[in-house]
Amino acid sequence: MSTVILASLALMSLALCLAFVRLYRGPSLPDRVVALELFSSMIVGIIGVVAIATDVPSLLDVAIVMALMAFMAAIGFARFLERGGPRDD
Amino acid sequence: MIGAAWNLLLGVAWVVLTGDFSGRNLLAGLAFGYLVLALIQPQVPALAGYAQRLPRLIRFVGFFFKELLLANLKVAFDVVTPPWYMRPGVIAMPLKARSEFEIALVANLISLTPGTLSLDVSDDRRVLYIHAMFLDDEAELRRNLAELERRALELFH
Amino acid sequence: MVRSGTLILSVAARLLLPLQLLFSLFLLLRGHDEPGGGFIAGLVASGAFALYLFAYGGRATHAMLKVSPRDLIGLGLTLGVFSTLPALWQGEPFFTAQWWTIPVIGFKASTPLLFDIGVYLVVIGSVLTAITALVDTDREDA
Amino acid sequence: MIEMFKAGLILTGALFMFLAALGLVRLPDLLTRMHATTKAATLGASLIMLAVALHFGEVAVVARALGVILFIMMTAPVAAHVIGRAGYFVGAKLWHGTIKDELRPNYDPLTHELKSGLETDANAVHHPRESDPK
Amino acid sequence: MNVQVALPILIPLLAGAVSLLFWRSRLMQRVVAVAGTGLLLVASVWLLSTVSRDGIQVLQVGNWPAPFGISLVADLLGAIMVVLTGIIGFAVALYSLATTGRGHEAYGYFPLMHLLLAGVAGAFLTGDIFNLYVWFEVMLVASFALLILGNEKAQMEGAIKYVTLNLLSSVIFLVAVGLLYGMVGTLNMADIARRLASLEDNGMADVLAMMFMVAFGIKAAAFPLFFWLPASYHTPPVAVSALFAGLLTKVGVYALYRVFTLIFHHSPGYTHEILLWGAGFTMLSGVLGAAAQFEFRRILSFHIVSQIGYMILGLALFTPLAIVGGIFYIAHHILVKTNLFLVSGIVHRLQGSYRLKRLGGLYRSHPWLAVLFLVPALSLAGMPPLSGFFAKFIVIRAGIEAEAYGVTAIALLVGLLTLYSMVKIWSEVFWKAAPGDDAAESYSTVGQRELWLMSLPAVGLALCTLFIGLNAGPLYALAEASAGELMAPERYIEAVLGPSREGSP
Amino acid sequence: MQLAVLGGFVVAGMAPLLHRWFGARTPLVLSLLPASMMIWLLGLWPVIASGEAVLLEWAWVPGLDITLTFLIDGLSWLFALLILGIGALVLVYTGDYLHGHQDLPRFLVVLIAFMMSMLGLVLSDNLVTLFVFWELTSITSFLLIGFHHGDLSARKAAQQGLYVTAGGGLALLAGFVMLAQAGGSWSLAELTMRGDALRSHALYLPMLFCLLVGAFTKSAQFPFHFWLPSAMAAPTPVSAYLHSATMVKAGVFLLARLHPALGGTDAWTLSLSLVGAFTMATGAFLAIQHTNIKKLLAYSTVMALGTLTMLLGLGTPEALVAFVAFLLAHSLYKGALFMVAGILDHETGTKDVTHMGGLRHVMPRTAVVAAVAALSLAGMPPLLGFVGKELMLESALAATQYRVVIVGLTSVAAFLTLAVAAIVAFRPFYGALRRTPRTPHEAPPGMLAGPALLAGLSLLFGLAPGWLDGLVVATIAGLGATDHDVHLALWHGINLPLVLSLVSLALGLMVWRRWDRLRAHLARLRPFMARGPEAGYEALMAGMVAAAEWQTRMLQNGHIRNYLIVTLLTLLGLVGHALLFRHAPNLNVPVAAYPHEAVVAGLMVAGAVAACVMRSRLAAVAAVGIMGFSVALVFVLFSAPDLAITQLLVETLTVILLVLVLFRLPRFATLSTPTERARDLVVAGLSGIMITLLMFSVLGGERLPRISDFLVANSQPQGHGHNIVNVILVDFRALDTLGEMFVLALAAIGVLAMLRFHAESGGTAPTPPRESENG
Amino acid sequence: MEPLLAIAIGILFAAAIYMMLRRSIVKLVIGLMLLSNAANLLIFVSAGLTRGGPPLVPQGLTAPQGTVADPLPQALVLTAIVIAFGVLSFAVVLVRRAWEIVRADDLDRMRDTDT
Ligand code: NA
Ligand code: NA
Repeated sequence: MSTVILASLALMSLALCLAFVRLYRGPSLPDRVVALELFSSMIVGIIGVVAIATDVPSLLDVAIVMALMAFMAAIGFARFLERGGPRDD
Repeated sequence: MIGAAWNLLLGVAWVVLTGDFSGRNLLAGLAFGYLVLALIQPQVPALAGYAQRLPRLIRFVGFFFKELLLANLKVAFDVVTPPWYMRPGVIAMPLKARSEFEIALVANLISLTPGTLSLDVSDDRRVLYIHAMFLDDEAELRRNLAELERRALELFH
Repeated sequence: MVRSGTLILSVAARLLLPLQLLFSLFLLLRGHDEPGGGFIAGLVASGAFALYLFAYGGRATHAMLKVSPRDLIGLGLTLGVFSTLPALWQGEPFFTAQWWTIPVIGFKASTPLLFDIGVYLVVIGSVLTAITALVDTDREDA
Repeated sequence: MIEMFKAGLILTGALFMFLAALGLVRLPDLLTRMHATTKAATLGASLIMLAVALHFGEVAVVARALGVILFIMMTAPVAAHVIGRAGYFVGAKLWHGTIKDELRPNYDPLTHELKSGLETDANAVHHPRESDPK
Repeated sequence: MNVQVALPILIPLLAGAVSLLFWRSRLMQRVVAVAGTGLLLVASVWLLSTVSRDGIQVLQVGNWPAPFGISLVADLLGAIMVVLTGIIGFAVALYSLATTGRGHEAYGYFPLMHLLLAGVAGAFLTGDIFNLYVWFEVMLVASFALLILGNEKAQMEGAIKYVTLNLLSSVIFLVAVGLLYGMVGTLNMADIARRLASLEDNGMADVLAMMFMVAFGIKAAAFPLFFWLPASYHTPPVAVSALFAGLLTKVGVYALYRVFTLIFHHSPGYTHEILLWGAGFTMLSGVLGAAAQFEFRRILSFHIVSQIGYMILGLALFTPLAIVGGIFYIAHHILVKTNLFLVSGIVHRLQGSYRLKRLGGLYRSHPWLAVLFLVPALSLAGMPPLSGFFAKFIVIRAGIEAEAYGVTAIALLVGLLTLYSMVKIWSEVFWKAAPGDDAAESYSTVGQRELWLMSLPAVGLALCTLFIGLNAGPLYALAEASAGELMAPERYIEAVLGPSREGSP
Repeated sequence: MQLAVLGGFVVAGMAPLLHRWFGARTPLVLSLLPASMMIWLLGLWPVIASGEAVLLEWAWVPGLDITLTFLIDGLSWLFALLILGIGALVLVYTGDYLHGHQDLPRFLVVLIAFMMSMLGLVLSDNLVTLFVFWELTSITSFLLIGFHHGDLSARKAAQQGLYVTAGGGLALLAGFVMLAQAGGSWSLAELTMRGDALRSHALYLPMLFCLLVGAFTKSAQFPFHFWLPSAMAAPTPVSAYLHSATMVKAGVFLLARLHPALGGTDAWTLSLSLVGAFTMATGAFLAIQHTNIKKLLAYSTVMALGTLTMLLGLGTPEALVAFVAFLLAHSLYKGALFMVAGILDHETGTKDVTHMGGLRHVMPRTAVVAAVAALSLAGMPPLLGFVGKELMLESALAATQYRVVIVGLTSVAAFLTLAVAAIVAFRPFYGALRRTPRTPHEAPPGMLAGPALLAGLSLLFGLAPGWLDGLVVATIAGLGATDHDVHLALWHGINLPLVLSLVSLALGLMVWRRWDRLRAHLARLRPFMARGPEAGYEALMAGMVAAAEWQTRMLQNGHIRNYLIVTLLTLLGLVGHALLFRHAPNLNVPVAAYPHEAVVAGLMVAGAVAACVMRSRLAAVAAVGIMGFSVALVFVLFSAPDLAITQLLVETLTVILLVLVLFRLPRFATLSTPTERARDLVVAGLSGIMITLLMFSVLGGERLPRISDFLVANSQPQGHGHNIVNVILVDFRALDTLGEMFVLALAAIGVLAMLRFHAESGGTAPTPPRESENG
Repeated sequence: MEPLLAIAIGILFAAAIYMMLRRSIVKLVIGLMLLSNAANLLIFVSAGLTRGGPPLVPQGLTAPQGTVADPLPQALVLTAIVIAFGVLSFAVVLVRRAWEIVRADDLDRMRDTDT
């Protein structure tokens, strides 16, 4: 793999870790959901880079599904909050 | 909408007629269809304004990406540098958009632009509440938002 | 309970639903050649309906669906089982794939495709059955 | 040349992703964090998808890459809006440096009514929307 | 073309699908219930007769050659098990007509029943280890749904334990299958057997054998993995209990038989020795568990555990006669245990309780019911001349001939303790006078037609028990032939894969 | 004959039907069954007398060498005759005793079945068949003893009898299997001819032990004697039948049957003669402590059974002769006495002899019958009992080992028996007439006929014992003593046995006289007696239940985590042991990973661990989401796009589901103690290590070619698909997918049922499905 | 990469089991989720990993060029994922209903059926 690819993957891996840190630290549920949401967006990016690196366009299908469906989790969490679920839970 | 449907129909017809079922050919068919529609547009009232939308759309996309990039850099700068330059706050933005679809479009575009985030629409749909990150020049911000709304709404008129 | 029901989400759901459904059909039909297939397609479609459900509630979703999700389950399962049988008629072990070419459009129909459609329906039916039931009970107690 | 451009896109995209994550960790309250994440990530992913489109150059792949961009653009703001809104209304604390809040005074936490502040008495009443559950 | 191998799976699947499709029509559900299970019985008998006439039947699903696709294989053991499935399915379906409430029917009682049967039949007939996992899951999830049908408190509590422990078992099974595939690169059980035999180092085979043993041990409710069973089997509607009691754990036992005769039979000194210990403890702990209970169905549930011990004992002794005994035991147990649960249901219907303290006087008021209880109960305790006697006798004879005196002594003792439990029930429910005089009153609320419908399958099963007892020859011959097949796994392997090729892995 | 026996069972089953036709006369009608069979048997006398055995062959379960073959020789002929003869009398007696009783039909069913079982038992040639009938007698007698099932004591007695005899039966089964294994045959006829091989076989002692346990329990030998008196809860005809002719003698019969095959060794002689003698004395000693007439008789039965066992143990031809004579005598007088006891009970309404007196005035015929039978019991000339007793004493005196003990115990038993006879037969009838709960009348003829006939036979054979010579010869031939000349006589001259008899007569009369005071003295022994075998039995049962409860508390304690821990420890133990000792784990697997891959793996772990440690439920859900997304990334990185998509979708839907559900659930709470957490951590950690080791073993081990090579090569050409995974799913392994879609559907139905089915509808009450309203 | 993932999977199992041993029913469910994910991953990894070669046959060809990942474990895992999804959905709702009916989050208070 080329340096560019590796560097970008490393950068995004680091980003994933940062997102995880936020998810772990919270403090409130919306913060965590934002972290999860970011996580899924970054996966789209990683998939793109990996698709380039491996020359496998089929991976884009994964990215499409991710782009189209992953936000549903956030919607679910929001629904929980709206219906009175405690935000620090 | 009718225009888009016709365009699609023509594209598909092209594909069937040429017997080449590749995506490239469909694209070509859509392009030809667009041209044809642009030609006949003056005669058909239902198609009014259809042909103009494409260039507008392209211009809008360009504008939008520019905004996206610039504002992102601004936020990024603030994130990277230790002190906070931001002056966040929630402002109410009066809406020109009326239909649900338009309001949603505007709100989402605003959300996509860094520095602004649509929080909610008032019950009477006249105001969009926005969380903004840089309120140091509120007037400028409001101007920019209004410009964005204008350009977005233009796409449908 | 806080402010709920948002215009933006509703519009998004209305826009995304056809898009997601179309995409799911796309995944279903070309699943034999590219990533996709009945399960994945079914899950995407159920996600789409779930979004609609969140935005508009159970009744509206029922009204839009026209059929009960339970019917989809039964239909999908029956289709799945029946798709294994044509082989018997040909004197081959059950589940042996049968391929036909539909003359005019040149579309390749096959029992695996029928089977995959069955899977698709079952997935949609099952997920929706579960989610609508959950949302309904939520509404009852709220 | 194209390779260089591609590399630039990829790296910029990755960088934006990283910045988004950094912002998520660094920024002081929910709403400001969301500013960092939604947009930067969208931009990052879009840039990378453009690189993908360039890299493969086939119609089918380009269409898919653009599709990804389109879908992200469609879903990300909706998610952001829904979370931000929920977070705001359930009382996520705003950063102490927040300079104004024009929403709070117009919101009635008991009836969950949100006024525009532009109402006359006549139009202040709630009128049903298309999206209301029937 | 041997379509009969697939029919016992297809029929209940289709029946389940159709009755799900017509979930609004109560009549349709009931018609399909009887027709589906009846057809299943017919098909399974057809299969058994084919297998016993023509030998092992193999169906390559999808027409893919053997190790590559999924093979359905019906050897005698599988065919016998399928016939038993058919019998139990039909009996329970009839019984359910009288006992199942509208609510249960509206929420899928009959489709669940069909699919449970399909899962069970699939597990008995598949020749593919992963496919076995899939059928296990079909059966399991169907049983989950049946278990909670009714939403009562006890059901929920029982179901949590049932679900958790069974899921753990599934995961262990799945992990073992994954590791096995990583090792030998195939999923077809015959192929696995052939390839494992060719491996230089058998140590890993033993390790995997242990995983399968635990996974199936949980399903079979062997010691000390049985907790889920007594925690849950007494909670669902009685027809469901009966179905579970007859079939579910036996699928685990069947899987043990299959795997430890076909695949892991190279170091019996290790694997089967462990099974032997397991068998002993299973018998003993199950029967002791029952001794502490004073509730009809709980007693019966614990006895399932102890009887599982006998079945495993047959496998663990690993002599032809022992395997015969095990198979005989399985067949006998399925009929008898189901029947006992059915009878407990009739008792419950008459007197409204399963607790021994609150029952009584039925010998006086319903002598026929007393006989109906006594036949399977004594059979369960191994009393002659009922089916259980021969089952126990063969196992014990095999135990003594294999010089496994300790475990044989346990087996004998457990027989006595089983008798103790059955006598306890008999004495409390039938002999003791009814506590209070509400027995007659509740009797009047049970319709004659309903009672008939409930008794019919019980009588049928009792006749089966009696028939096997009085005429044990045919079943013995069948079990003997089946044990012959199991002790010579090459026959199975060749039937599935064809004759061994030189140099093949 | 087999047909007759099996037919007998059918007749038994039809008894209720017959009762509808014949009413109260049913027992009489039914008595024709044993009577006709008896006549058939009597017809065999010429063959039997010639010392031949009749073998009636009949196949049953050929694969297991089980046949329904009947072996009729002198021994089984005699027993069969007694069973049928007394059976017929008991039936006649029942007709009056249970006249108009509502449960008479049931009683007859069981009684006939019992009779047939007993008959089958003595006639069977095959060990298994014998065992079948053996167990049948246990069950039927259980039902008979528990006839008055409304009484707790009757139920308990029935259970006790069953547990003891069935427990012994199990030992017997083991013994039979060993016997057959050692002797190479299941046929008694053949086994009796292989005595030498059997006696020298390595399994001889365990086999003998098992068989003796079986026989002793059935025949109420010490220390299993206690069940028999409890069994007096049965209606009197049953007691009579059980104790005189039948069930209790089954054990004795078996010992006799096996005598030629197994007898003659020291082990045999010692165990039988000592146990028998001890039982004798115990029975007699216990008898005199009771005032209940049936208990008195029952203990005297114990005593008699001890005698028979002892005689078999002694095993000399003389002892065998004594065995036959005593057996016959006992059957006759004990049958008669029980029936008399039944008459007394029936007429007076009490079973306590101390409450009776002077009954000879109201029921003189009964008194006569009782007296005759009792004299035989007492071993008084000129009754058959005397002949038996003299022969017995003679044999005891001839014992070669432990002679003193045997003779001593025998003598004690003899005088105590005499006392019993006096108590039973004289006390109720003599003295002043006493008031009893019911006003006594002379017994009806049906009830008196049986005892009278039996007593008459006692007298007849006592007067002319020589008539029995042929029978005795034939019988002891069945016992292995062939060519032995037998001359039974009433008068043997004055010899040591006679002296002993006279001594015991004196002692016995003394005991009888001072019985009331003696009982009072003996009552002081109660605490000591309370520690006898019956207490042992009770303690055993209580201990068993206690053990059961303890086990339930320990194992099935309702704590799901204990269940999980036990299950996991089992897995760890078994797999861990195999992994460490059957296989050398290969830890040398090369690591080749890119940094981002390692990060993804790390995040996966981090997500999982975070899910464990986070305090908030939804945070945990989000962490699970991170883990799920990371898993999806692993699938992306390692060429599994379909999997990645599925994983992402499933993860998303799972999160939605969880969020929908968790809304209603309470928050996390820390419920475990630190110790528990540490324990759980250890179990979890060990499990994790085991999994890792397993994976290393597989990854670093030998790898065989994959079947998937075929799938890859054929997916397009034959499966017409480019996505190989999908071709596998819908074609190569479509059956898996079929099952899987059903799983999904089932789960959905389950969910629906849980959420919509309302418990308050009770399940049986109709609950209209709610969907039909809006669907 | 396989050894790293083997270790990671080991930790996943450990985490799953630890959660299943908690007394809170919600944690039990989370444990089950972790468990099934870990098992799926185990199948995937045990069969060996391949980078950059998804089991797809390029259009116009009859077989893939170069090595592709083993498609069979992928199909198995896919099946297993879906099954686990169904089962876990059931378990999740079961937990909720159990809580509603028994009114206890604490598994220690769900002992009636056994004792
Ligand atoms: Na199970
Ligand atoms: Na069971």
